[in-house]
Amino acid sequence: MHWSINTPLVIVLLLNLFMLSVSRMRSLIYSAAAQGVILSALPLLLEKRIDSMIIIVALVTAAIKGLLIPQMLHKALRDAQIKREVEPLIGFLPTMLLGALGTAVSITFAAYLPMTQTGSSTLIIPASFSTVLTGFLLLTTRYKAITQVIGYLILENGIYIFGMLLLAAVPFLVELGILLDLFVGIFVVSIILNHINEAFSSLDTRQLTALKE
Amino acid sequence: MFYNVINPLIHLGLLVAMPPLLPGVINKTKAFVAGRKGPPLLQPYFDIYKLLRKDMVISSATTWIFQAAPVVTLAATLLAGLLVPFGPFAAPIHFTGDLILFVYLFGLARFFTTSAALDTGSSFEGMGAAREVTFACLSEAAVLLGLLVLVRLSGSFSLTPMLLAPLAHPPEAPVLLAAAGLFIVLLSENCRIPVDDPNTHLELTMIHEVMVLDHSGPLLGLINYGSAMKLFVLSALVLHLLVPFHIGMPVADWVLFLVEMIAMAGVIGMVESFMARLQMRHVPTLLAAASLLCGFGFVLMVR
Amino acid sequence: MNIAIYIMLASTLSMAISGVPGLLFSRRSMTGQWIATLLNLLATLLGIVALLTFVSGGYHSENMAWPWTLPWGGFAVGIDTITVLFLMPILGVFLLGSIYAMAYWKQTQHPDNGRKLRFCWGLMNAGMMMVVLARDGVLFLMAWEIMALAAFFLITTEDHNPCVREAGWIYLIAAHIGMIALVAMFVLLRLTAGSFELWMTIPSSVPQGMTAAIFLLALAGFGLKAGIMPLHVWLPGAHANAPSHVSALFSGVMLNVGIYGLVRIGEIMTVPPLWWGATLLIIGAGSAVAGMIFAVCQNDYKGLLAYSSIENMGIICIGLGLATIGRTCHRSDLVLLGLGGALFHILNHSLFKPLLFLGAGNILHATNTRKIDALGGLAGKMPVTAGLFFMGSLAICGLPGLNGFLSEWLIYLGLLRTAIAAHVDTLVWISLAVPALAITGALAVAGFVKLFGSVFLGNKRSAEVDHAHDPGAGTLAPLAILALGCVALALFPELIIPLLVSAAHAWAPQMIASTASFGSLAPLQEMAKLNVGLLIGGTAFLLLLGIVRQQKLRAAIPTWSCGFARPVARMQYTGASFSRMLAQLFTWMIPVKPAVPPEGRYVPQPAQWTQDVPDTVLDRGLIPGFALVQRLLERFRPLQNKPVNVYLAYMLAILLLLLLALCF
Amino acid sequence: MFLAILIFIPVLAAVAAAAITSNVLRPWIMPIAASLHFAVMLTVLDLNPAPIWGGWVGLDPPGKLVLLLTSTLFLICSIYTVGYLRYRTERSNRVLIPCLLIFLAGATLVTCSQQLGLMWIAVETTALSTAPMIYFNRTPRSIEATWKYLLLSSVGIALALLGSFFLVYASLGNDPHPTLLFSHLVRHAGMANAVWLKIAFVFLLVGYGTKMGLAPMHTWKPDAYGEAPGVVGALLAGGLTSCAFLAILRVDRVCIAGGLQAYTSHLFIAMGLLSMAVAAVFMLGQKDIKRMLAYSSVEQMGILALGAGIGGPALYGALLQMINNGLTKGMLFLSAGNIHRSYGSKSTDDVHGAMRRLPLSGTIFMLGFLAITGSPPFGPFVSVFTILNAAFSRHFFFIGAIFLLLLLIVFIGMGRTVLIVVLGRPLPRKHRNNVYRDGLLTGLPLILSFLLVLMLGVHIPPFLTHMLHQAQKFMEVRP
Repeated sequence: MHWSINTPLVIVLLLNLFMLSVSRMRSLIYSAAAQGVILSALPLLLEKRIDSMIIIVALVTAAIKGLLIPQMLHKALRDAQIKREVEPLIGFLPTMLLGALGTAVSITFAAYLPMTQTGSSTLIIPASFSTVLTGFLLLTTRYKAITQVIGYLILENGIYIFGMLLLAAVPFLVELGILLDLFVGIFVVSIILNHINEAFSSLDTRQLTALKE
Repeated sequence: MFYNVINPLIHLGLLVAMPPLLPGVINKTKAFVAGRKGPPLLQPYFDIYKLLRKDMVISSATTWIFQAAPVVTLAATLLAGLLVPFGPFAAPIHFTGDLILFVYLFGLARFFTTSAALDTGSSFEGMGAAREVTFACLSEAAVLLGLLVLVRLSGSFSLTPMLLAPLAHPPEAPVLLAAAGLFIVLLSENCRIPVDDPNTHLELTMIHEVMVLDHSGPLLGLINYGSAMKLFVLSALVLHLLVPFHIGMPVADWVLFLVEMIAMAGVIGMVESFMARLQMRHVPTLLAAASLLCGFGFVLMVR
Repeated sequence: MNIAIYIMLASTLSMAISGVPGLLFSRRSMTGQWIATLLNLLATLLGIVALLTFVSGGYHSENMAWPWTLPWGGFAVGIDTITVLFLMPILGVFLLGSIYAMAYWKQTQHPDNGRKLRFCWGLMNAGMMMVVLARDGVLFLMAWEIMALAAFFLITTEDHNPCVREAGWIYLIAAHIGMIALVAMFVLLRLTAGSFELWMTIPSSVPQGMTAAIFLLALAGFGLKAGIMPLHVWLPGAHANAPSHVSALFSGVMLNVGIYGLVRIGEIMTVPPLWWGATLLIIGAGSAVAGMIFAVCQNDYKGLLAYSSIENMGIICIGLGLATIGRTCHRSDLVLLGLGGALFHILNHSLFKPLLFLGAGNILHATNTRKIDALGGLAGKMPVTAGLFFMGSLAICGLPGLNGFLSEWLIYLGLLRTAIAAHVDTLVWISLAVPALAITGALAVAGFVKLFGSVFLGNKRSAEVDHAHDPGAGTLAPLAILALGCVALALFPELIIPLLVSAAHAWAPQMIASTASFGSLAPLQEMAKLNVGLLIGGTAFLLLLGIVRQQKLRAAIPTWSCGFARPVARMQYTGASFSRMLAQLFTWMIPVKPAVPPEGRYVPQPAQWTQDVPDTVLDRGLIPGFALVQRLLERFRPLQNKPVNVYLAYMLAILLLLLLALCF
Repeated sequence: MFLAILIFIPVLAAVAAAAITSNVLRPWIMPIAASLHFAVMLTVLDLNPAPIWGGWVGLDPPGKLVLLLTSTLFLICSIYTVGYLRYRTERSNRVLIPCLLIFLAGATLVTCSQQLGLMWIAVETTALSTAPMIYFNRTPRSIEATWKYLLLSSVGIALALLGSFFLVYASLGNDPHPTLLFSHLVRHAGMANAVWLKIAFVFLLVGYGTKMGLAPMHTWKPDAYGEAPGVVGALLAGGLTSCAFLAILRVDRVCIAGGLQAYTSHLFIAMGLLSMAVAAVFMLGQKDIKRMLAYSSVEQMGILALGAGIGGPALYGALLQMINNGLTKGMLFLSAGNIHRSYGSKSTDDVHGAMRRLPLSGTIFMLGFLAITGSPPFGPFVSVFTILNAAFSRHFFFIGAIFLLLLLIVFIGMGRTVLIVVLGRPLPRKHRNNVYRDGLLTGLPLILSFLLVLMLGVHIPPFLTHMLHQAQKFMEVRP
């Protein structure tokens, strides 16, 4: 059954690389949403016996990661009237290469790590690592605030992937709490985005350097 | 027994009576070398007597310190004189640690003299006072280093045994070095050539004389008497190191002491006739040299 | 039954709270000050009662300990002869200072800082009392810091003045460095001795390095407080800028507390290594000579007094070092003379230095200037102050006839005793401190002649002097009492000889010392007799002189000074010119900068000769050094000026770094 | 039962506050809720109730300490808030007050959450509720501060989540019924996989360290503290950081049980010294008093980490230091807030003579500086001295020396700024329009916190000593 998990994870990895390379905001958001939806399906693939709780969690996840958050981001995008990300700190191509390198490294690194669990000999750990790394790359190299939010989203996705290994241990209550917090977090962030846009009439974080020594 | 009573009296008598003789001798010697007749030997006595009879003119700027200074100076010098043994005879007052008292008594005198100089508010006196205190810093080091040599030689902390110690030992290098150093100090403390010229009245050259420019009458007399006594006391001290001899017969020893003192004055006179006064800025070097001599003497004692 | 301790604690308490009621009264009412002074009086009386009970009890040291709710240590206090010797000045100067302040620092005249001043005044004294009473490390540290912080607020009483703020800042840094050194010292002490109990001796099994560290830390911490060169940097500014009675307290008492620590540290090893004593002695000699040289060159009379405090602390350290060496070499004579001299000199210094600082306060109050060269001829306008000040100057120069001489004399004797040690003995070289002490004495004469001569004698140099006059009896009484103390100690040293001896006994019990042996070592009585003679003779001479003057005084005319037609005040020798020649001898050590008169084309321009006297250690060493360090550190500032991406990058970096470290 | 009340008091109060429409009455909710919370907290500490909700919510000794601190600090700050908001009538506090109360709820939940995930959620709650408070002033600068704070802390908290997952994953293999309960984790830590434990600890240290403000994750602190109102700064520096520290300690306990004591202590010491050094460097010549306080908070966190790293008595010292730091930071931030209000500036260029203009706030600010830099007779001295004692008696001589040196640099850096502020004369013809003077509501909290700090310096109440010893014992688990 590995393929059934690895195929979506491979898609996730490809999406990571894609997101590191694109400059159009819209496609960035779409791919983030797509990633979210794919991930929300993972529990269904992993669990032996499907019960209502899993389905609920999956649906809620899909709704939040695939619909609500992208909607908010779209709205912010519309308000700010920005189409593309500006040239990143180190350029698009280098970031993508860096992402690819990161993926490779995380795959090898994960191979070295001891597996404490049977059946976890899948792509899950490397995928989660590289997704987290992708999120970090977006956060550190991009200048537009929205992109950074998306980066944060990707980071969370990476963590979510790792969470797949712990379905047995982590109660759904916690899962839902985490989801809720993520949602509220993004919500607050988007409000702040809105205010940034009003105050600075742009979402370019390079303008947010008034506070300094 | 009899001498234990009589010696202190002789000591006191000499200390009081003899000092003005020394300047007389010195002047006579200088005159002799210069081929002049010179003033009579007892001229200093006459001067002091004359001054004591005169009236005083006192600057309106001054305070009681101006008048206290000569008195205190004289008193301090007198007390210091009672601490130094004359010849081979113990000093009237002697106890452990009196050497420090001896040194500090001159400090006391200096404090009053210089304060009195500043009291007049005249720039000349101030200048003299400044030089006096400056040079004292160097000469005191020399004195104490010299005394350290004697302390180590005698193993005691009182001037009488210390100064009589060279009698026991034949004169050695350390003692002679200390003697040389102390002799320089003697010259500078009494403002003789090569440090200062007591005869000129060119204020630029002077240390001691310039400080007393405004004293007059009895006060001036006391001052002259006091400075003569200072010369006497210090000479008596240095003699112990230069000529550590005694005959053993009290009377003869007293005579010997008198002769030695007069000879000392003669030597000072010769020095004054054959040497020129140093430039003021070289004096510190001279005094440092004196300290070095004494210090070197001490080092030799230790090794 | 430890009555003395209880009374002493009560006295401390009444000191600590003395300033509190004042805070409740209005800024313009004297009531608070009256209450404070009465409480201080009460405190001192209690303290004296305690001292008397202690002395009448035959110098038996008492100790008490109460449990305390802090993680370690207890509230342990004790009283022994050394403590008592340090308590006496605290009580005395404290009371006299607050009486002096009744007129000198009236609440009605200083509404905005008077209450703060009195509050900290009481607190600081209580802190000092606790420092000397404490028998527990933590209690000691707390009392120490209370004292130090209260002192800071006392210095910054007039904080509207930038110089005061600067002085306070430097003091605060110095105090805190000292505090940190002491904290480390006590922690190590506990490590070796096993508990915070004071002052227990370290077992000899402790490794060399540990004891060395303890000693050096103690030297740094206590030396900073005592103001030994080169740790004196805070002292001149603080003393010069604080109100005069506060300066008197600092110089007369607070410095002693630093010495107290050094005394105790000499005690913690039964046989300290030779270099302990030698270090103390060399540092002491150095700060005695150097301190006095700086003092001579000062143009500010309070600054001069401050530097002379450094000199006196140096002399005390010489005695202390000698005593420590005596401990090392089992020479009870050195211990007796060294420690006795040091403790005696501490007492003397706490008599004549406050006297001088209070006198300086009178001058400042009368003339509003601290510049020596702006004054002159004050003796005529304020004769009483002048007379008392003159007495203080004689005493502080250690001249025969007053108390200063006796203590220096003891130290001299101790040093001389090392001169007759065996040939190969290193002790011999110790005696080379004798000439150093002599130079110090001569320099002291120079300095105080300059001070007294240019301030009180001669003609007035500026208009500030015109309206000067002696303050009221309330302000003069403290000075008179201190002066009387000087005379009393000079005439009846036997009053405190037993104290000194029993202190030496408490300090080095393994070498029993009795009063008799002390007398044979140093015939203080002889000296006292001579002092009596000197004083009587001096007064007699003066009376006689008065008579002579009546008969012989012919005329009182302006100074002749080689026949100048009209000598004006500006022709006088100023203090600066008085010390110039000395300063030139020591330019290698103290970079006095004379302002050279500008050259005219043919004739020189009119110019006046001034000199500013920087403190070599502070102005040439520390301040530039600190500036350099700060400039280096400011290189890092831009790290905090980046957009948020970079901050995230820091986070990622440390994460990867730690993960990488995991691999090894 | 009581625990539930404890958590729900602030929640309900927050709802009420959101419901109240009057901008003047609303602040009074704060003291009421705070005093209720305080009272219940005391009973809880007294009764020591059993865990509820399947063991998810219960109090462990360190939690008790943090709870005590947070509740006390919040009580002090709540009084201040009323006084403060009187001067900010121009701005609606309809967001601020509920957020403050939610923050209290979150903090309370952190202190008594015994479950890894629940604790994470609670910490995240405090983080999110803080953001609007920082944004209270609605200036571009405050937006920027909020943005930086939000992004950095969210990422940090995300890393903490990942770390928690690792922690669970580490013990997954040989644990039939894995749960996220700390007690359970500690019990099974012995069999857990060391490598994953280490990775987990790294992530959790970095994650919660971000909230705690350890260098180099501290970068949000100066900005957030600088722009937020003083009372918020006090709550962040005193409460939030302590909660984060508590979280790290709990995780550390699991790792110790897993036999990683040496490893974690090395990490703690390294991070601690780094934080102190960074703080010291940035404090020298700091012109902005609130930023200076932020760096001082970074330094304090460094001390806590160092103490936790040295362990044993030093941990005792660290926990005591946590309490002292919280209260002293209250003093400092509240008085700094008053000074800022009165001068209309927080830069040393404009602010002089605070002791003259605001006798109370100025003096408290000065004393707070002396206290926080570890001068007797104030509380922090006791704790710092304890840590130092432990360091030396455990023969960390070198580390102890560096510790002292850094303390000195911090003192110098902070002292310069503080003295410029409190001493001297206020600049003439400036801030004439500022009407602020110390009042009862803005002065009393300062005095309260000062008295507490002073008390902790000369007398530590026995019950506190008992709690501290409990906590120290609690952290000493056998692997």
